Amino acid sequence: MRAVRDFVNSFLLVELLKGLSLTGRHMFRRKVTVRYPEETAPQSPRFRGLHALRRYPNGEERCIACKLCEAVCPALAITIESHEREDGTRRTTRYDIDLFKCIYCGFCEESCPVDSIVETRVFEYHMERRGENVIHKDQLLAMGEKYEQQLAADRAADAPYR
Amino acid sequence: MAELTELLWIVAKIGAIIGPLIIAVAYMTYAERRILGWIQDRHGCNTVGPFGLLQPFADVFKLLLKEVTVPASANKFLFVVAPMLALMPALAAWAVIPFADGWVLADINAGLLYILAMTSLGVYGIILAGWASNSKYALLSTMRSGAQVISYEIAMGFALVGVLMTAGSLNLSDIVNAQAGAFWNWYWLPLLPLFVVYWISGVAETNRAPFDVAEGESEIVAGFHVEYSGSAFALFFLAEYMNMILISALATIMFFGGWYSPFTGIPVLGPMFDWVPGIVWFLLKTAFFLFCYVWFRGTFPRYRYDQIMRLGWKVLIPVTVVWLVVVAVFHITGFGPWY
Amino acid sequence: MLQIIFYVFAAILLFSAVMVISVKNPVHAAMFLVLSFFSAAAIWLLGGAEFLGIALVLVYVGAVMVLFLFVLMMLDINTDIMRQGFARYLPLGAAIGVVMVVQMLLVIGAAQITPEAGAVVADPDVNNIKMIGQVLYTVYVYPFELAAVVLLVAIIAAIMLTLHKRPGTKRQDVGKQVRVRKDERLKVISMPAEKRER
Amino acid sequence: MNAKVDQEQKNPDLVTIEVDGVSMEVRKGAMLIEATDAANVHVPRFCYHKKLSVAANCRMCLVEVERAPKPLPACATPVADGMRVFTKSERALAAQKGVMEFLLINHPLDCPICDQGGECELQDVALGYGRGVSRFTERKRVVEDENLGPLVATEMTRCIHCTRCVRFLDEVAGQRELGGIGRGEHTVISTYVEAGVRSELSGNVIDLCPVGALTSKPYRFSARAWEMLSHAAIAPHDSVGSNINLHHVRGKVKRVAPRENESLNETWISDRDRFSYQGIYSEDRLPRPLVKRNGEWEEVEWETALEVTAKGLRQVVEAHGGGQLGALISPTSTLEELYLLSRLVRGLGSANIDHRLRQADFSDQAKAPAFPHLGLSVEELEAQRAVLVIGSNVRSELPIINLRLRKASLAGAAVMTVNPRRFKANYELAVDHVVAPQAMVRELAAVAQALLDAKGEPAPAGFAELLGDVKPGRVHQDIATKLQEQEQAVVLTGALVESHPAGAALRALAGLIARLSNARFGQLPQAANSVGACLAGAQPHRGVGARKSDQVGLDARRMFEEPRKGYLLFNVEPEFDAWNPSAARKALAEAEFVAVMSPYATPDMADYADVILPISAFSETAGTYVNLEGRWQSAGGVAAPVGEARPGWRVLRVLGNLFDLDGFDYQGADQVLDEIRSAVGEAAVPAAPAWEPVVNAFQAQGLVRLGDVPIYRTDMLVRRASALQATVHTPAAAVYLAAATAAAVGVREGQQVRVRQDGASLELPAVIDDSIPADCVWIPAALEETGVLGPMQGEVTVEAA
Amino acid sequence: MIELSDYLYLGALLFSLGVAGIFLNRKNAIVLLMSIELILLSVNINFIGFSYYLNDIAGQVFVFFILTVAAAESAIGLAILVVLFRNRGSIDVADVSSMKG
Repeated sequence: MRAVRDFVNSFLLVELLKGLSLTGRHMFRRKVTVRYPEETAPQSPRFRGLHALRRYPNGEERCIACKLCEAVCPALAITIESHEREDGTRRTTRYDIDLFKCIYCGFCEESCPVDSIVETRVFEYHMERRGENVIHKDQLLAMGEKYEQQLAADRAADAPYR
Repeated sequence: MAELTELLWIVAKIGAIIGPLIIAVAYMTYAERRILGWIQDRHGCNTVGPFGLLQPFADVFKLLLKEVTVPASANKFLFVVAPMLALMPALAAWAVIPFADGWVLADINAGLLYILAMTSLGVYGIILAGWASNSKYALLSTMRSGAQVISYEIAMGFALVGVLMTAGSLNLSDIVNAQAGAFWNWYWLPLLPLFVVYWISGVAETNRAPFDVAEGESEIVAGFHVEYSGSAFALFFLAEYMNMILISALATIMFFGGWYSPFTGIPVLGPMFDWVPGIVWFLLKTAFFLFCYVWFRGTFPRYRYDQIMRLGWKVLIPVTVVWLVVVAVFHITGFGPWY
Repeated sequence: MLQIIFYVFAAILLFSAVMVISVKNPVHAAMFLVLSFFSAAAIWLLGGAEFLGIALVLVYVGAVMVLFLFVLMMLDINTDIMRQGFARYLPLGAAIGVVMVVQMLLVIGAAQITPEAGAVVADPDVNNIKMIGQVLYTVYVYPFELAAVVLLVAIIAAIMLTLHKRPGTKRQDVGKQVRVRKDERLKVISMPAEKRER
Repeated sequence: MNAKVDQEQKNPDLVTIEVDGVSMEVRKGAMLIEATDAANVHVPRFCYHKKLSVAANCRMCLVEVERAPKPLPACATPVADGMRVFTKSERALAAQKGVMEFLLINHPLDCPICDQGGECELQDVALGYGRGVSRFTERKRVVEDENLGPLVATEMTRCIHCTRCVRFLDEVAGQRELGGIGRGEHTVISTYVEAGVRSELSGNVIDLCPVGALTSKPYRFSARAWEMLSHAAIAPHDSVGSNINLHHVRGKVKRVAPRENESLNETWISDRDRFSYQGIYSEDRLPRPLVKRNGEWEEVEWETALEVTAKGLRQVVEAHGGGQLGALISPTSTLEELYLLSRLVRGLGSANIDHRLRQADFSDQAKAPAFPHLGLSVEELEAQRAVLVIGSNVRSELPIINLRLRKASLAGAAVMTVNPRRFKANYELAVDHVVAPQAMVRELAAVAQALLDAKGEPAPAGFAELLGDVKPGRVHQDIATKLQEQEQAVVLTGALVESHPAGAALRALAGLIARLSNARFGQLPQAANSVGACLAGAQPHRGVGARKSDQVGLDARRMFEEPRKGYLLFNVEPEFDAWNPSAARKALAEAEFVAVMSPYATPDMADYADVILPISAFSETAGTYVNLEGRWQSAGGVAAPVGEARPGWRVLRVLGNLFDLDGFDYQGADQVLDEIRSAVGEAAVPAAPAWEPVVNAFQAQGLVRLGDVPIYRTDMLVRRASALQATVHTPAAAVYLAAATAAAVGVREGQQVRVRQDGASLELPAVIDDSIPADCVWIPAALEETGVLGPMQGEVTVEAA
Repeated sequence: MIELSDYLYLGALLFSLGVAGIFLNRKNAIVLLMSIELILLSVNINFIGFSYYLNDIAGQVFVFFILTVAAAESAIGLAILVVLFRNRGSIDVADVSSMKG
């Protein structure tokens, strides 16, 4: 009996029609796509995008070259060289992040004692030449300056949960 | 002089067919992407131009501007000729397609035979492209598609034999005219198994999903055109979509009454649609089959190669042969309005 | 006009025939054979054999030659070895060819075979296909059936020749796979919990 | 079990205690913490250090002792038989945690910017014993930083008053330069009236400080403890061969730390060994080979440079014969380099190769022992009861040897010196005899005569002329008596004997004194490989293994005084390293071809050289050093060479191949070493010297220059260590002379004087210094300014300018 | 105006080419098959020509049968070739000699 049913089913292409009806139905479903450049999906304050180095409100760079981020980085993406600045403070001479190595885990941000290295919400970036994947201190500081308002707001929003 | 004007007329007619056809191919790709998108709960291309309508042109420009690379160890001549060989029969077959009553470039008696001959030639483009590329993947694809196209040509030919038995003519216009009347007069009903076989074979003939093992992106990366780029690739693309449209148009002509309105002869409905020109019906029906192509692609997973061969030889051919006998019996007994 | 077309196609036919027997690469040879079939089909059309012309393309170009190409690509043929002896046989082959041409031309030239009926301009109303069909299914019905049998035998013979079962090949029954059910594959058993020793 | 008990009873020096339930035997009188350390039981501590006295002021090591009313500090509690100690009991832990909380009250939590972060004992201990949150909400105290000089950075707010630094400088370095002032919360560690820390061992306080209060200034903020890789190495600045660890990041040496070796440097190293790494990255490091073409310097590829070198050397040899080629190599080079250069030069048909750049008198070289050595092990030095040091500023030459001498002195040994200048010792000298250089021979002869008199023996054969008719004075007899009285006695000669024009006579007399007093005799070789160079054959009269060579070449002094046509300089800056810089300059300027292999390119080199090949500096090449005991110590190359510099041995190997010499196809430095080892053979064992008397003609008329090499000017590397150069140990270029001499010459303090020596002249300010004997002026050698003068010790004229 | 002799000359030339091809490609069985196709084609051309000029459909019927037989022949020929290659690793007709006496 079953064999007969199976034969009839396969002869009448029942399974195929079932599949067609399924896809046919989906054709008229509401689309879930976010039309990316025009629309964006909501982002959490904890979003981990491109990195930035922040400054204090008085313009002093926060980073004190403690190298904790470098040490905690699981992908070894951060390279820091430090020195003693003229005023005797500990500062970086080099702060490079290799974006190809970076896995955007956010450990650097978490390990930073002065909230200097942070991850912005920027995820739309690109490189055009070899070597541009390594971003340097000045670029990171520029990022920090550009997004300081949002960064500060995000940190404040997330503060109660830290 | 008269010969020359005639020649010019023919050229003009050819242009009038091929021009819209190429535009149709362009928008077929657009439609395919949109429909596949909808099936997959997304939007598809909607960015270039209003509703993404300019996307095909962007694609065309991109393809034309790209460099055509020829692999170092390829057979240069055949490598270059292959895409043209693929496109040529796809275009040539349109010569005998009646778009509406009398709207046909060459109304030859052996129209159906001619169509079959032309569709069978398309495989050369694929075979030569794959062989001339001198690439493992391309050669594998060539083998697959060669065997597949030949196998399904038989089933498709047999299915069409059913049609010509019923219509009693090889001339396509005659075949359409034999189906004159409302939709139940059309041949899809008495020849339903043949229609299904024809349609499946048609999908297989054009190497479309779910019979696209010749391309097989996941195993042989793109099959016979893996080494092709730019305009050479565009020609393959054009040929494939042209063939799809051809198969759809043939399905309309052979089984769905060509340019006839589905309501012909129905008391109220019939006259309501009298004003609609025949070509509109023809195009609508063709469009429906094209939609089915995309629908299938969005629905069915790719067949395995041995399954394809099994289906062609062990299922479709026996079915057609059996139904040919049935048709012959119908013919003798004068069954229904069709015989 | 028609004459010019005839000579053009005849020239193409002869040229491609020459290439078929002389090119190095068998794939090229096959392609030239396709070309010669095409030109022959055109010439047949000129000769009023509408059906046969298209059938030639359909059967030969569309199927037989694809088969040729298929075999050529499937077999890994060393073209260098294939060419061995070509130069050696060239004088003999050419000589025989020339002798035959001369003989036949003499025959054709000598015999007065210009038919008195002369060329018949094909009647457009007379359907060539219909004509062939009428003759085939009446006068030649038995040879026709015989031809069908010959083809059937050829199919069977070709399949039997090439069918070759490799030992150890695993095959599957698709139908069986499709029909399989859960309870045929999965067995739910209940086991008492084991007591831990010690 | 019983047998063990018997054993215990047999040994009255051991007591049995029980720590955390495990019983153990401990030396009687040991502190509890020594017992726990030996048993690998961790007790936290800050102030305790095994090499320093017990202060017990951090209280971190509190442990519970049974029947004691309160927890006792493990570092200050002597073990007693039957004692039961609990280091992890609730009470002990509570005590330790309490102490920790108190310590953290005032310690700033600035670990991210503290250089000690990551290797901080306080950090480590706080992790185990600290609280998560401080209960102390008041303000933390802030302490003003001290300026301890260019080497040690301070952050006194972080100080936890363990006083390790104070005790180290007092007890080990012998210079009480730090102390604690104030009481309670107001205690601060301070210098004495802003004097800084000047000890030549001051860097050790950086290691000692358990927190980040004292850190290294040159290293400051440049790396982190966890990112650095540590590789064992040998300090290349003195012949002790202190064991060090090189800490490096990404191929760059960031700092140097001592590696414990009880038999050499214990846990200390000198500042010279610690901070000299700065010189590796000096600005005049040469990244690519230089070739002089038509008077212009051109950077070229290695291949070209090597070809130019080979061509130049070959031309000299072919045109003038092998004898016209002179090769000088610094004794700080590795054994492999010394060996390969000597093979190369000898292969070119020249025996003119020498490493004894600062030696003045070579007349006894044929009879000298295979190599100069201490005559005893460094450890044995501590046990000496009488030490006579002749012509040496031990403290500056070999700080680690001085440390041992100080220990001996503190243990009651009589350390006596016969020096041409009163050097500041950091321990009490039994005799500090200061004589002018020209009087050195006579004074030593007097000591020898005193010994002969005491024994009633006549002068041994050959010495009669040297001894002459000296009459021993009281001081000579004093020295003689002290040497004779003690069984453990040693006579040592130093750098000032080496550079003395009558050095051979001095050595012979020192040897005689040692023989007569039954003391041992030792030399203080100066450079890291002075010993190794002799073994490697980098001297004109002896080949590998100090075996006699058939062809005797010119020594370092004569190579310049009798100018050659071609020179090959390896790691040498003659203006600083030669005994007679002015002669060296002249000879080099006139030479046809001068090839220099050096990590650095100086303006002076640019003047005289024709090609400069950049070879890798210390730490960038694998190498072996033989120290003053004859101990072979090897280290691998760890840092990445600067620029295209290549290891010296590789360059020499390629040169050897370019000259088609046999056996120059080593694959690695270890193969060279193996070859040296087998070639040297039994000669590597130090033999007792048998000095024979050599009469010397050094008769100075008038003033004599006394020019020793300041501690931080000894070799190429250390001369470029900027932090060391900034210390007080590099004297200003001046003419230092006693007031009496000044009066005789007619100059006043600060007045410009003209110094003439060996045809060279220089104007320098005069400085009155009463540590200098009469008839002699002290002009330091190896300074930028004095590099034009003549011999380090020799006649000089000084007049008011 | 196309003469019947044109067809016949064409057929004759093609036939000779086919025969020459057989002689020239002794090593290559697949080109041999192609040469046979050429010969058959030349015969067919003659039939078509005669049929046209004699106005007799029988010639075309003959062509039809020849096509049928030729298709069968090439199918079997190729099958033999494949088997040959599978067994010998070559398609040289000279290798097919095991039936020689």
